[in-house]
Amino acid sequence: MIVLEVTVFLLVAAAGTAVVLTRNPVNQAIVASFYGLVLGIMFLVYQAPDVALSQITVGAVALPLMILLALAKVRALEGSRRRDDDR
Amino acid sequence: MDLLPALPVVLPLLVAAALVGLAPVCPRPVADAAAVATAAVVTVTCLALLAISLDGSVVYWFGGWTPRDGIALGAAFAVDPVGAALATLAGVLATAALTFSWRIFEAVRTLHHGLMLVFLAGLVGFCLSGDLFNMFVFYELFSVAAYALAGYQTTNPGSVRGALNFAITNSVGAILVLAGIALLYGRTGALNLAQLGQTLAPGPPDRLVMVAFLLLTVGFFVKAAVVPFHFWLADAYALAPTVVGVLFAGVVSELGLYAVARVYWTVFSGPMAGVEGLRGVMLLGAVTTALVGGVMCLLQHHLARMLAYATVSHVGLTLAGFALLGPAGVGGAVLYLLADGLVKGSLFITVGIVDHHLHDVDERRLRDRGRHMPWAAALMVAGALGLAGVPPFGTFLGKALMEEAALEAGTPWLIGLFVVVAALTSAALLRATGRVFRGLGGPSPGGSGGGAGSGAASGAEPGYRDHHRHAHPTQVAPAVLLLAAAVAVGLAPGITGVVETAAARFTDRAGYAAAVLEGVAGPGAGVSHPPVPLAAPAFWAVLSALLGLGLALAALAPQRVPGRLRDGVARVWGPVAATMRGLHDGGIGDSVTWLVVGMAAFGTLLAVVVR
Amino acid sequence: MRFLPYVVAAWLLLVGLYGIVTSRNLVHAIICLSVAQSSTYILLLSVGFRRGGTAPIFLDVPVGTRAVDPVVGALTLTDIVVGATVSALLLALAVQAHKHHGTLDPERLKPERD
Amino acid sequence: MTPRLRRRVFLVAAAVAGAWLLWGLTGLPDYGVYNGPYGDVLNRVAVAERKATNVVASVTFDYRGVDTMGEEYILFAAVLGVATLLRAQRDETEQPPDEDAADRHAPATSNAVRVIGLGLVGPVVLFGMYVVAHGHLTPGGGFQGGVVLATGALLVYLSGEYVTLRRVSPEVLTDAAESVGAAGYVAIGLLGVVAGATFLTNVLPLGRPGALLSAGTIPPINLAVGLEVAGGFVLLLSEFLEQTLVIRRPGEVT
Repeated sequence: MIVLEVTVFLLVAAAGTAVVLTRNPVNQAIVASFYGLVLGIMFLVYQAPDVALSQITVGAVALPLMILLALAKVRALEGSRRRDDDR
Repeated sequence: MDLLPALPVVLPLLVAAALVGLAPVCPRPVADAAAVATAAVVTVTCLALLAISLDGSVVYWFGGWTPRDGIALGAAFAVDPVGAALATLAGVLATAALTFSWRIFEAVRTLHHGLMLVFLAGLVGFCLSGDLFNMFVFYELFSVAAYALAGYQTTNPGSVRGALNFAITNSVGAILVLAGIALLYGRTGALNLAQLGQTLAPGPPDRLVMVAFLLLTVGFFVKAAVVPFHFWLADAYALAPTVVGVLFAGVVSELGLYAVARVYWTVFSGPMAGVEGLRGVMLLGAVTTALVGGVMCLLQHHLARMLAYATVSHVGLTLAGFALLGPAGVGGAVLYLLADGLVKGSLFITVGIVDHHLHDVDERRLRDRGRHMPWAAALMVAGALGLAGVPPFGTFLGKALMEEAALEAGTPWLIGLFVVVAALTSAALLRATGRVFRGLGGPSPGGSGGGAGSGAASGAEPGYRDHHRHAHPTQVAPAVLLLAAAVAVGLAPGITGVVETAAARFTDRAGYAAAVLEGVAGPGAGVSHPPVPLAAPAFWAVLSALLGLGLALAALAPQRVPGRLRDGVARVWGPVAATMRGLHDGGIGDSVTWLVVGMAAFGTLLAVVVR
Repeated sequence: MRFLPYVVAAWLLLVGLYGIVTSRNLVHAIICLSVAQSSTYILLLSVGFRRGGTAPIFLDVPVGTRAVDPVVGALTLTDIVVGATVSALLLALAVQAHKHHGTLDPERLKPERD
Repeated sequence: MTPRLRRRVFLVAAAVAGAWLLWGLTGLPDYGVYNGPYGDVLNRVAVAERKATNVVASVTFDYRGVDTMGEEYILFAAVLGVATLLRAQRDETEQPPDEDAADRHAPATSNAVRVIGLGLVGPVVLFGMYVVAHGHLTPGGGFQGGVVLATGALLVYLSGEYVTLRRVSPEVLTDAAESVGAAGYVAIGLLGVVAGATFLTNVLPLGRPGALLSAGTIPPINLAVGLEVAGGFVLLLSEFLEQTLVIRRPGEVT
């Protein structure tokens, strides 16, 4: 049990660090989704299934999705801006 | 029926949801009226709570979960006069702001009103709550509404940038608060303020207590904009719509200070009672904040930004009162905070009126364009005097009480600080008044010299409905009434005694705990204090107003100042101004870096004084 | 091991702040803020964890079974919602900022001098 | 500050602040030790008092229900903020379709993906409703279920049926769901006041632990929260989506 806990803790620390060090936001959203999942697993280890369920639905799915959508929008804006410049 | 203490939170939330849900079918005038009426009811309810709580704290257990054997099972509102007074301030300012916006602000449907009411509910809940985590929830509630409202003016590019810095820096502050809560919970297994205080009281100020105090204080200081946690403030407050700025400058920063004081007196005053140096650390923060804010205020030409830095500077002033760590200082600080909030609210509305009529808020570009608005000039001058703290404004009495407390505490030099700071902020406002409404001061080299059409780009709020030459009563009346309230606060009969009793109760940890956990709602020990001498404070107040006037005139007509004096001042002021401007030039990264620097410094100082 | 989760929480807080401070992209900064926020989830759940305790759900196990603290669970739930909603709001602001300034780089979003 | 200077200043300050933080954290009880009393008291009495087997749900929606009400309104305010920000922008950026629109089409979704995506919607929605309804018994509740429900709506989009999503969740309807959910929470709280107790007092019949209809106001509150969260998250996601699509294929949406 202890081994499992330590592994999960270190995985969380590593995944969180990876999220910060991934500088490209699109890749970062995907790493963040993985981080959300790892956190969810950690909360299961903590005997907090309610929290784990929230964390997985929000941290691993909804939030990364919102990030990707926001980025898509920014790219679309950039595209239309470039086209305006070309004219 | 048992709802009164919860009503000022529940009602605005319910109305907000209704307004948003009915937005497609609700006509604008109905939404306006509903919002103003709700804010007015909140104000009256808070006032009633204030009156009731003077006879003993009102404790309201949500869900009916009264404590068992001293253990709180649920969350409670614990209403004492200080909390109720601040909640009333929030209600008054919200009512004034919504009235002001009645005819001006074109909302995106009625969503804006919904946000304002949620904002108000958050502020009030934060003031009334007696539970640490519940405070955090209301803190986040009003913060999230504030982030949205700050960036709301989407056609003004600056406001989005300001809102981003505001939201990120304040979210970091909230994270620190929550980390502090987690530490305290890990030690005590409690979230109720009274229970936390009871559990910690017998112990020493050990490392966990120190660090929890550090985290909570720094977190709330971010909201209060104590230097160096203030770098986010100017853009957020100055570029937000007027209707929001009134509440930001009038009450939000103040609540950051309130929270530190509340948590200190209910939770930490037991274990940290013996920490002699704490006062010095807090005073250092107060002095730095007051001076940095004052200097930056004088450096601004954007009227709303000027008010934003006046807020920083007066936060420092108020913190000085709290930092004396005694009931006398707390009483003065609370009274000052109330009156000062009303004055700043009024000034923000005045700036909104100027913006509405002249489509600009830059002092230099506005030179001499306000001649046809004598009432606005009068409001500005009155506000400047209010900031300077001259009688009969409530700021005067508040400052007098703080000065008395400073003398008792053996820190008479604080009086000098008060004089200087009040002079700096009122000088900035008087200078702007002279320039805008009287055409004083030549066209400044930096400005465009009053180009009529150039202004609309920078500060003007979009979405005006009408462009009457004369201000509508719903615009001027709120500003006048807020100033009147600032005067009334100071002149109310028996106010000194009420303030002292309220402060004594606020600082009485055991009394608070008894009221909350055992339901022993007795008024605190009656305070019989000799009357506060007012002659010396009046002298200091008039002195700082005159100093302010002198500074303003010198800035407007530098050629009249004797050459040697001018050169000497320029030699000192130039580098100070350049350094200050340079420091305040950063963005989000700088704000967060300074936050961490401040936390490291504050922690180190705390560690030094505890040993 | 006695303090490992606390250390992890402190580390995530500081790493998240480091990310915000050095960020050259607002969206990146916002995700870093959510990493910093996640440190509080860990901290809260850690202080309420009891070795050998079950989840505080007494459907299959009788009341009185050794269980972890339910309060921190409730607090963390609130915390997660707060974190997610603040992130959503910040993302909307970032999109706006990009629209007005044509960039997501905080370095190029500095306030103008007065 | 220049980025380089800022980074250095930050690293030094963070080292100091981090040291204080760690120093304070070691003042906590060892990891795995919980001394109470709050959680232990609730674990002991909550099931008997509230007839809800999930004590976390009792804490969230009853003992500390006022926190959760605040939390729902935090979501409410954030959704409102996103809506005001992005709707204002949408009005500005919406432009008539032009000749460039052709190369801005979203990549077409293959029929297989479409069928799988749409086929998943039913189970996901069902699961979401299950999670909402059983919040007082098992892990889950209004928040988690609400997010699952919102994800179901999103699946419709991912299968390329964006126009369908607009039909499934028009703005007015999701706005209404969100508001009704938020107001519903407060209204349920007022039940307690009407019954003569304080706000948010659980005055409905409590029933028997383990039954679907038990725990008094906890399931109705869960329902209100589920409604609000589902509406709120659909709104959040579609506000972000909307803009992408408005810009990507202006002809089809307006």
